[in-house]
Order: sequence, then structure tokens, then C-alpha cells
Amino acid sequence: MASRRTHLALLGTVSLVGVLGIAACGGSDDSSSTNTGSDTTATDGGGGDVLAASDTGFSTGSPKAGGTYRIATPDLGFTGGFDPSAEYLGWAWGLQQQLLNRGLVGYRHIGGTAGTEPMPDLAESIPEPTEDGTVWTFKIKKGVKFSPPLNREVTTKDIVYAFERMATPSVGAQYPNYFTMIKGFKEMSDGKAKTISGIATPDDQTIVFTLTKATPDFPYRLAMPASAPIPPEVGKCHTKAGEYGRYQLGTGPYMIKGADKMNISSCDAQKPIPGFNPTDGITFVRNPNYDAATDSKEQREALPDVIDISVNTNEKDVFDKVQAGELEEAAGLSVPPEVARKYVGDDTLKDRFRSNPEDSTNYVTMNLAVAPFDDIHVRKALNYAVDKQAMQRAWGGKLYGDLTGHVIPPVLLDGDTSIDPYATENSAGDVEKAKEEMKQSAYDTNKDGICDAPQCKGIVYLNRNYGAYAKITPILTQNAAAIGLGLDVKELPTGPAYETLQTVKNQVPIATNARWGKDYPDATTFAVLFDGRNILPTGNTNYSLVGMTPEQAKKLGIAYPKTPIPSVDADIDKCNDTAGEDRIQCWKDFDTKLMTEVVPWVPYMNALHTNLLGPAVTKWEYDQDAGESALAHVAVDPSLQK
Amino acid sequence: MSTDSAPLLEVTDLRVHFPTADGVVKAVDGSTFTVRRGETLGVVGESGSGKSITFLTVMGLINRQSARISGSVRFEGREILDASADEMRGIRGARIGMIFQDPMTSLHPMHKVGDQIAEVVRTHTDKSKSEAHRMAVEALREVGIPSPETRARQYPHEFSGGMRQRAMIAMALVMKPSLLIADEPTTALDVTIQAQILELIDELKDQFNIGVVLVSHSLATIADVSENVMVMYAGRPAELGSRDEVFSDAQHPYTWGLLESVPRPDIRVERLVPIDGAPPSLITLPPGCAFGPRCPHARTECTAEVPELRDRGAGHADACILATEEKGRLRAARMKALGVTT
Amino acid sequence: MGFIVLLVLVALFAGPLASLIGHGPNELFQNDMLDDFGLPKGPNGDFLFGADASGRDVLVRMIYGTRVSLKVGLFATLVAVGIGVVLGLLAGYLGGIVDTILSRIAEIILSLPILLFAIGIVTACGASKEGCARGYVKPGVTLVVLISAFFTWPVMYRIVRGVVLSLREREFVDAARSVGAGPFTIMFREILPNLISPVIVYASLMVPQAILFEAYLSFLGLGVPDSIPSWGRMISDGSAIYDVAWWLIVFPGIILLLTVLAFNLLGDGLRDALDPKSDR
Amino acid sequence: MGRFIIRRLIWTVFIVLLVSVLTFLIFFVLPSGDPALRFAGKQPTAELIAQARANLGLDKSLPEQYWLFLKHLVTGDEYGWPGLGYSFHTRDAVLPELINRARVTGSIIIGGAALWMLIGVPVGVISALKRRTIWDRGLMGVCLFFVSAPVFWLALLSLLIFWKKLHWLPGTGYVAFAESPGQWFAHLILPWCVLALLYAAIYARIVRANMIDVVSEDYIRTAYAKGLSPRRVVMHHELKPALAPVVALFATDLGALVGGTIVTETVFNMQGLGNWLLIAANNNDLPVTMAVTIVVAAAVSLLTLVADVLLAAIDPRVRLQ
Repeated sequence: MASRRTHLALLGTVSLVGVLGIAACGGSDDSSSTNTGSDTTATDGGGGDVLAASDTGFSTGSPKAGGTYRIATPDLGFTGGFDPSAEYLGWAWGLQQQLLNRGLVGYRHIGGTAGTEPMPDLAESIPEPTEDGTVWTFKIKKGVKFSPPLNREVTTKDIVYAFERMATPSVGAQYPNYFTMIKGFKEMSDGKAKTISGIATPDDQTIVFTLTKATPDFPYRLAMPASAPIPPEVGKCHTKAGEYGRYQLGTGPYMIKGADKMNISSCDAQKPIPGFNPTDGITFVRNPNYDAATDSKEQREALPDVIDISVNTNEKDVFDKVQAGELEEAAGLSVPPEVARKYVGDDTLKDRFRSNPEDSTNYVTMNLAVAPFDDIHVRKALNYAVDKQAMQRAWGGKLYGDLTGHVIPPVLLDGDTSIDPYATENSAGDVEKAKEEMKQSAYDTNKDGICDAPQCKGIVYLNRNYGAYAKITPILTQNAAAIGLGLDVKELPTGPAYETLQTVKNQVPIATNARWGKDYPDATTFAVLFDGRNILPTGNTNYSLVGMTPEQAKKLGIAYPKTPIPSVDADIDKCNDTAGEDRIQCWKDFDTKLMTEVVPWVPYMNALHTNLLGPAVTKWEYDQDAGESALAHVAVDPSLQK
Repeated sequence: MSTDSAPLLEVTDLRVHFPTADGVVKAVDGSTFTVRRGETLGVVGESGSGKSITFLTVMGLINRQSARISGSVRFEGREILDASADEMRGIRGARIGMIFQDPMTSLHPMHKVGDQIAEVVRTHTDKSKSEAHRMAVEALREVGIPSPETRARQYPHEFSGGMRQRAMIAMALVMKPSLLIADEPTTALDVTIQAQILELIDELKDQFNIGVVLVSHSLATIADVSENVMVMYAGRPAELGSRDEVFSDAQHPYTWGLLESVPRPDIRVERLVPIDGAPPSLITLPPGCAFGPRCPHARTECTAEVPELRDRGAGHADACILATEEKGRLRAARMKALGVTT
Repeated sequence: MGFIVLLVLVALFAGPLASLIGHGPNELFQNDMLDDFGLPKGPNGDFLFGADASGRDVLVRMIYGTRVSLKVGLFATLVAVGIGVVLGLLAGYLGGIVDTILSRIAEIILSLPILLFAIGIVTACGASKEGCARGYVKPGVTLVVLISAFFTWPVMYRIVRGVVLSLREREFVDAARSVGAGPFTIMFREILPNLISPVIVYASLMVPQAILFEAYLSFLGLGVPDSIPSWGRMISDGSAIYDVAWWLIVFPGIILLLTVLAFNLLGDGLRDALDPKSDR
Repeated sequence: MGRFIIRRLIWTVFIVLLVSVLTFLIFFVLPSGDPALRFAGKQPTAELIAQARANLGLDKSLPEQYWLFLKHLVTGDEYGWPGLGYSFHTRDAVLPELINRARVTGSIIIGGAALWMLIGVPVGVISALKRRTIWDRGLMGVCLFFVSAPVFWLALLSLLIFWKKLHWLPGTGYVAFAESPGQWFAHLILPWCVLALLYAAIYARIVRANMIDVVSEDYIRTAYAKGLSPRRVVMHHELKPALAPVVALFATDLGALVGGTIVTETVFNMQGLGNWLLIAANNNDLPVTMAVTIVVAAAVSLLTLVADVLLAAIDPRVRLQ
């Protein structure tokens, strides 16, 4: 379900292609007073050293510590009530990792490649695994304390408790699947054990993980907030799904406002921390127990005294306030194109509009089990017919996305953008090529390139009903009509649209309401979308039903098409078992095969994340990991605030 | 029966014309009559004959912007047709009281009966609230309402129809006016109540020595309580005279028609005859005598000009051009045809 | 009145009008009428009322929007009047338990939060092509018509019931009854003709309400699909960028206003003409 | 009177229950309206979905869920009384938020209502008194305009003019009175005006029509025959019967508006009940949907009751049956 959120965690290397695409507005060589890039000199503020901005960051004047950094979002949108054990919203991860709680592993929280390199955070270092990669032994730093009212030092027991929470079903953890390779994890979550046998704590500073199989990317997984320490004395009081979100105590530079006043003498005495109200917003204040000496400035500068996030459902209002200096930033919102146009066209403002790769793919998904998309030629024809340039424009133009012709974002394929089997001039679609393809389809009975069978009419097309999505609707409808596909538009709000698409019984033939990002710096996080074994009756994310067998169809209560549905399960397994350079190549071949032999999608764009910085922002970074602003590296000048 | 020699109300050649998009409506077109203290003038006519308009004009309740009014209305010796709005307000309710046809709708439904009566006192005098209330209660007592203190505190919907008309009369007379205009006061009431109300009006007339105008569409209603009778047709008096004269020696064919269409205790009639046809449009009156088209005795002279009201002596006047002897003959023939025995 | 005739003509000849202008209602002029940011361009010689956020001709879509507004206005009213009159007749004439039940139902419907239930029903019926109620109710204009009618028939019902209650005691009904006419004959042959003028008066006032209701639903994204131009939806789409594209809200808003105004005037006029009690 | 009120209160409870049942049913016939999916993560497994469903209490049968809802409503829950549970969407307790948002909606409605009565009633009275004059025609023309203008369009247009072009107003959104009375007012003035203009126009038309009916009543003729001044006749005899039905209508409209400000709140970015309902409906947020629906239904029913009682208090003819 999280795929509807555009700001998803991303690990791994990042292509600079997208970044270069916005060089015109993020350049460091312009005449304004703003400095970006590595030539910016750090200035001494009241709060000490301030790092220079990264290549994708922004800094101006002399960034100083202090002040309140104000953010508005239309909806906190937490999927797990902000409980670190359950929460699966990328932006929430950013808040957890950068502000609230330190895990064993962390990131620099900057844009580009450097932003997705794992670094030790609570751990003294990232160790090499032993025993064929199955045993990982971490030592944690001394002197790291939980915020008030707890005030005690963190021990490895707190990390063990965090894992035990994930293995407790009532907590409602949303990604325990990343840790099921820890020995004994499954036993505990199945209720067969009270503890996880594969985690040991020889002393308060040491923790040893024993895995059932080699997992080279284990450090990445440990960067996910659910694995960060949780104090059992508070956490054990809150094992209902999402509940702990309003009681959480951590080790980061900030705490939720009012956390220090919580009475933790007993479970009953605990009341929700007042600074967090899921409907109104959340306010972070400095954690007095945070010792910057145990942390690195590279990871967290923590400049503002207060970070205030409020809920404001009116997008227009939010951006008006950002422009006016009443807010520093918007979160969970793309900058409206009319605002971008104004900023990009103004030399004094253009640096305050930021556009960075989000590393996700926007696509049209087609259902391989429903006519006429059960015919590969129809699917190929649509790939030719779609005007991707128009779709890009619907999102706001070049500053909002890079056009693409395949499934996996180039960044995961070593920056390869060569896979484009249905290339057309200017990516504007080519009706003639589309007709050529359509002629080969059984649904074009008179072979004139126009789909003319009865199944070509009244095809239900699902989309969201607002914003850029709504603008995609007429484009796809018109493009499809050019080759005889009559789309019957069904527009729904975000939630119901997703739930409709994810319920297999609905057999949605074609949809553009979904996007996909990934949690993992590996193409496997995209491959799951095409794994026939992942098909579920509800909550299904293999929207195209790639690899569905007749048996599965019967169990799901849907008809299996006459032409067998191709499967890529074997290809996925093969790539997952491959390592190193060959692995990338394997995924490239997988992507090519998907696009030429399966054709489940019309992929059209890799989105760019846009941010608008208010006039009081003096320093800002993009967090490649969270795909959002890096609050660990922002600064504000209160004298410029309104 | 005491009769002042000076007329209380003297209306001469009153005309009330309403200009409308379709033409001028001649609602009253030459009305002339007098009312004296201690006397009741019964005014009879079909609806649209101008009887109500005549007395609304006397009350000054006709909007002068929408009507053209001419003639003379002298009340207590003063010309009031050209009186100012303030003067007229001083006369209405204080010197002339008026009651209306439907007591169910004539009282304000949301104010207490006593308050509505006291309001008249408060409007015309400087009397205190309690004094006004006391007078209202007294007025209710005078019109024969039992336990008037309680009744004064009730709302009109808690009153029966007859009680409401009594309350209306109390309201009209609380200031002891010299003239009471009763516009069809019994039409909306039960027959038994009708007689009580008429009797009450008659009694109060004697008690306070006031002049009364009793407007009705039925001769029978006014027969017992009127000293004088005026029959109106199409905005003009058709016949005017003492009750006895009009009833026993009617001169106008229209009056004959009215007499023949109602049962009367003093004459035994074998059958009642309705008057044929309908009243004329007040915009395009027929030429000459307005009753002509409906009159069985009409002749070509009748259409020549509008007949004047001619006095036959003893205050008995009529507006029919036929000779008196001929009318006597026609009347006798009609009575015979009806099988009337006097 | 002349304006309504004009609207009807525009609705009937939307196709020829559009081809006269040379733009289809769903034709996209992305390259001509959208800038690099995908923002629409304003009125010019070719696009008199400018383009919308998808690069479509606002004028042509307004012309086609006439159809939705008139359809909804007309059919929603007809359905509501049909239900209201029949049930009002039954309740008013038969009285007793029938009256009690129907009046209670009307009261309940009138006390429901309309928009909330509209949202619920639209979402429920709009999710699949089959619609709801075994496929009889399909999303789109039909659904809007039915929802509007469902929430407005009680108004007509109350009016008809009131009139019938007073007519029931009248002489001509007694007369019909005395010659042995059955209740349904009396209801539909004797009483119904007397209802015509109040029904026409109130029905004419329901038309603009239905048109506005469609606009409200469409404004909230719950009306007709995007491919069917609707004024409310056009304004809704324009509301995201009204500060840089004023023509998106101004022109459809004016036509919507004028249409509702025209029907309100018609309704007022009919009331003045048919209802002897009214007097302007 | 007492018996009437009790009977009507019972009817209110019945209506609220009925509305809650209908809402409940509509929610569950919503296609794939399974909020559990949202809590099951990005790559849900069947177990995760089942767990989320159990956490939200959605694994129980429909009648059982409804029964639990009723039970909590009556007996209260961990968030206080009445027990309205927590939002499926935000996991926040519904009750405190309901109160917050009721404050916003209340601010809009009460201010708007005061304004529309202040405008609508005098305009209607003046129009009726100056009947057939240029004043009457002018005012009624303006009223017809506002009756015909869609609220959302007026709202957008007013924002465009007074905010974007003239910069007279600080923009949209709600500022709590406690935070800044000045800002509270500045942010509410446009919503008030937009809401008030529509209703003022409706009310002016109704008041005018009522006045005209009343003026031709017999008891007004009686009043003049009593020698009262025109001023006293208008103030003391005409206004009361003309306004009595308006007062009743006013109470009913207030109730309906509790759920009827969705459009106003949306355009003006007010975090009120209507706005909340829209968000909740779009997110399959059952507890919030139920809470708002119940509040709205109760408000409508109760204010209709208030209207009846008021009418009975003003008009002695009306008896409460």
C-alpha cells in the first residue's frame, strides 16, 4: 500500500542525470548572493560549525543554529501511527532517523550517491560479517542517552527489544520481512518462542546477530528505523498497533515537544506526548541529553532549535505561506508548477526551487488477464501510442520528471538509460508504429491498426481524481483512442483507487493511479511487482498479474485468459542469486525481457522530487535516503521569518 | 329613539376610482348618504357593489396613491376627505370604530386580546398601561364576554367565532367613538350567533347613542336593526330610504330582486327567485343604468344616461328612470307571479 | 426564457458548434496551449476563452457542459416530481398508515446530511463499471440524477400532500366519490389535474437546484467523469490554478450562474403566473 | 410541551441510530473499502493484512462491529465520553479532534448566520415595504443573483479578488480565536460573507414574501382601523408573523449547515467538520465518518426540535403535538 507515497526510502547509488537536469536552477555560478555547491564556506554560527552544502544542497548567507523551522504538510499520512516499529512512510523514516532516534547504521542525509552510503551511527563501526556472512557483531558507542524523562544510557538490550517488537504481531510492524532471515525471528513471530534466538547481547555494548543465510545488505536493513533501540520500560506499555508513536523516546538531537514531562512511573501514568497530534502536527524540540560529540556533523547538524510540522490541507495556501516566509517548507507535496514557473523565471528566487531524483517510476499498468490487454500486441501498441512528453508536462514538465522507457529506474541499473524498446520521436508517441503493432493483434479483426473487437470498447481505466493524475486521464484516453481502445474512465480518491486496484477480483484492466519507489538499493524491490508468487486476493501489488497460473486464477475466482500469461519468476530468482557486476546485468536483462516479452506497463517517467524553500531558509539538503528534505542539515534565519 | 338633527356622517357624491393597467376601476361612483347618531344605516349590495370601499374610504384606509377619490365626506361637521394622515389616525379607532367580516382573521393571532384592545387606548390617549388594560377589560365586559379579566389574557385562537366578533366590537368601541362601521359583521358566523351580534350592536347603539353603519349583502340581516337602508349597485346607490319605506315600497327593480331572493318573515313567498346574471365589470360599465342588462324591465331609455338618484320625498330616493306609477304596476305583477301574499 | 431556449439550442447543436470552432471537447492542444510547466494559456483569437490545464478549449467544453447541466436539471426534476407526486397523492388521499410511513421516510431523508450520503453513494456506485444496484445505476450523469432526485423528492412530496389534503375535502371529490369512483380514479383523474399548477411552479424551481447540485458534486470531484465536460468540474479543476489562470473559473462560473439565474427567473415567473396567491 | 420534547428526543435518537446504520452499511459496501490494507505496509502479506484487520477490529462480523461501536458510544472508551474511537487514518482519538473541528465549523456558521440574518431580514422587510419600487426590484435582483451563484464559485472569485489581486485579506485557513482574535476575524470574514450572501438572499426573498402575505391579512387592516401609525403597524403587527417562520427556518438551516459547509471549508481551507468528513470518506476512515455523521444528524434533528419549540413560543397558535 505504501507505493502510493512518493517519498519512499531509497538506498544505494544515485545517478546524477536527474540532478544535472536541474543544473539551470541549482547552479552555483549565478550572480545571486546564494551559494551552492562545495565552494560554500562554512560559517561559524552560535551553534558551532556548519557544514558546506553538498552538490544538491543549498546554503546562503551565514547559516546559524537556532530558530524554528516550520513545515506544513497536507496530511502526516503515517501508516503506523509514527511508531518506529511499524511506520513505513519514507518521510516518517527521515524524521525518525535524523531527529528522533539513532540506529546502529545511518546515512549522511544528503543528496546523490553520498547520501545513500551507510555509515555507523549508534554503532562504533560497521563490521565485516563472519561465518560466511551469517554472523554480524556490532559494538555501540558509549555515552548515548535516551531523552528525558528516561535519561539513561542506551544498551544493546534496547535494540533487542526493538527486534522483539517487530516479531510481536499485535504491534503491527509493517516490514518484518526484512528481518525474517535472523535466526529465531519467525519462531517468535509465530508465537513458538518468547525471544529471538539469533540475537545475543554478551554485554551492554555488544550485539550479535546470527542469520540463517548470508545477507550482504544487512547494514542497509539496520538503517531502517524499526531496528533502532526502543526502551522496553516505555515500549512494553504500548504494544497495540501504532500506539507507541505517541509515547516514543529516543536518542536523537530532538525529542517530541513535551516528552520530558511524561510520567513513566507506570504504564497507566503515561499519557500521549502533547507535541504530537496526528491530525494537527508534530513539534520537535532539542533533546537535552543529546551529545553531539557522540555523533558526526556529517550525519546531523541539528541547527534549528525547534522543528514544527503542521497539517494544512490546502496546497495553495501552503505554498503561498512558504513564499511569504510564513513557512520554511512544504512536506509531502510537489511544488505547484505555477510556483515553479515563477521561481525558475526569477534569478533571485530560482535557487529556492529544488528538484532532485526521487528514484521511482510512473507508469501505466495493464492487466494481463483482461481483454484486450491479454494480447501482447495491444500492450506493445499502447507503449508506442502513449505521448510520454504530454504526460511529463501533466506533472509539470522537465523539472518534475525524466522520461523513461523501462521499468527499473536507471539509477538501479548503473545509470543505464538505453533500454527503450518503444522509443518515439520526442517521446511524443507514434500512432503509425502503434498501428503496425495493433495489426498483429487478434483484437484488430480487419487489420487496419485500429482495435475493433467488442473488447476494445468500454475498457475500465482507473485513475486518481485530482492533481497531476487527473491530467493524465485525458492524455491516455486520447492516446488509446487513436488505436481504437475505448477507455471508460473511473476516477477515485487516492485510497479507494489503490484499494480497488489492489483487489484482484476487481480485475482493473488499465490504471495510472499507482507509482512505485523502493526500500532497497536493488532492482529486486521492483522485481517483486512482477513475481507471480506475490499475487494476493487483496493488497496485491502485482497489478499486471504477471506470472499468474491457472490454479491461482481459479483460487482468486477470476478467469484465466486464452493466451497463457508469461512468468518471470525464474528470472527474478536467478538475479537474486547473482552477485556483483553480473547482478546489475541480470536486472538489465530482466528489465529488457519485461519490456519486450511481457510488457506489463507503459513506464513513462522517473519522478523528480521538488522542494520550495522559504526566504528564511539559509541552509538545506536533500535526503536521498528519505527522498525528502534533510532536516538534520537545515538552518533558518528567524529575522527573515514572518 | 333620539335623533340629532345634525348628521354625524354626511357623504356626498363620493367617487373612488382605481386606475389599473386594464382601465379605471370605478369602485364607488357617486355615493351619497347620511348617518345620524342613534341611527343605523343598513347598506346592502352584492360583492363588488362598492359598499366596503365606500366605508374604507370614509375610514381613510384607501391608499390615496393608488386611488382617485373625489366628493365629500363630512364627519362630525368636518370635511375629512382631505384630512392629513395624522388627523385621520386620530379619528380612526377613537371617533370611528370599525369591525370586519371575519373575526377569525381580523384579530392579530400573536397578540393577546386584551393587549390588542389596550393598544387602541394607548394609541389615542396618554393613559398608562394598566389603565389601558383596565379599560380593555371593561370594554370586553360591555360586549358581554364572561370573565373578561381572564379572557383579556388569552389569544384570539382561544376564542370562539362569536366571542371574537364581540372582542372586535369591544376594540372598536373602547374609545367610545361616535360612529361604528360594521362591515358584514355576521357573515362568517353561525346563524344563532349572528342574531346575538346584531342585537349587541343594536343595544350598544342605544347605550352610547352612536351612529352605526351595518354593511351586508343580505337585506334580511339588516332588516331588524336598521333605521335606514341604502341599496348599492355597481358603485352607486340604487335606492335609499327608511327601512319601512324600502321594504314596503321598494322603487328600484334591483331592490325588488333582492327582496325576492331572500326569505322574509313579514311576507310569505312561495318561491325565491335569484337575480339573473352577474354584476357588471366595474371597468366597462354598461351605458346608462348599470343594472340595465340584468333588469327585466329595462328599455332603450335606460341606456341613454346614468340615472340620477331622485328623491321621492320622506328621504326615500331611487335611481330608476321609470315612472312611479309604472313601477307600482310592475311590482304588483311580480308579486303576483311569485304568489306573494302580504 | 430566451436564454434557456438558447441553452437548449447550444446543447442540441454542441457538435456542429464545436466543429465550427474547430476543436473537439476532449481534444488536447498540449503543444499550442500549454507551456513548459504544463500550465494553460489564456484567451486568444483561436481559443476565445483560453485552454484548461490539459490544453483543451474552455469554450468548447463550456458548450458541451450545457448538456450535462440541462440533462441533470431536467431529469433529476422529472424523477423527483414523479416520485413526489405519486407518493404525495397516495399519502394525502389515503392518509392513515400510508401517510404516516411515507411522511416519516420523507422526514428522515430530509434530515440526512445530503453531501455525506452523496459522497458515500457516488463512491460506492462509481468504483466499478457495473455500477451498483445490479448494474441499473451506472456512474456518471445517471447517478447524479438519481442522487439529486433521491434527496429532493420529499420536498415535492410535502407540497403535493399538502395540496391533496385540502383538495380531498372539496365538493368535486365528494361528487366523484358519490358516483362510485374508486380511490385511484379520484386520485389520478380528479385530483391530479388540480395539482398541475403548484407542481409546475415548484418543479421549475427544482431545476436550478438540481443544476447547482451537479455543480457541487462535480466540484468535489464526485460528479461526472472528466471526459464529459461539466461546468462544476471545470471550475473545480481550475480552482487549483485560478490565480494564474483566472479564465478557468470565471467563464464556466458565469455560464453556470446565468443558467441557474435563468431557471430561477423562469420559476419565479411561472409562480407569479400560475399561483394566484403570489403577487410580485 | 415536555412530552412533546421527550417524544422528539426519542425520535432524534432513532434518526441518529438510523443514520449511523446507513453510514455503516455504505462504508462497507464501498468496494474494497478495507482500511487494513493501508496499515499492512507496502508489500503486504496475507498475515500482515489479517493482523491489521484484527487491530482495527475489522475481523469481526458487521453486526458485532456495529454493536461494539454503539457500546463504546454509550459507555465511553479510553478517550472519554462519548466513545468514538480513533481514526483509521491518523490513529488519533476522534473525540478531541471532533471538538476542535466543531469549533472551526461553529465559527463559520455562527458568524455567517449572524451576518445573513442582519442582511437578509432588513433587505426582505425593506423590499416588501417598498414593494414595486426601484428599491424592491434592485434588491430582489441582487438576491436572485446570490441565490443562483454557486457558493464555491463565489468563494473562489472572492479569494481571487480580495486575496490574490487586492491583497486585502491574509489568505485562507483558520486561526484560533485564542491565538489571535484579529487574525481569526480576518480569516473568517470571507467565508462568512460568502455563506451569508447566499443565505441572506434566500432569507430576504422569504421575508419579503411573508411580509407581503402578512400585509394583506385582515388583522393588518384592523390595526390601521385602530388608528395605529404605519410604523407601529409594521413593527408591532407585521414583523412578528412574517419573521416567525423565518426563525424556525433559521434553526433548521443552522443544523443542516453543520454538515453543509463542506464546500466552504474546502475552498477556504478550514479544518472543520465538513472538510474532515471529506477526508475521512476519501480514506475509508470509518470512525471519523461515523462520528461526523452522528454529530450532523443529531444537530439537524435537535435544531429542528429547537425550531419547533421556538415557533411554538413565538406563535401561540402552534401547539406542540
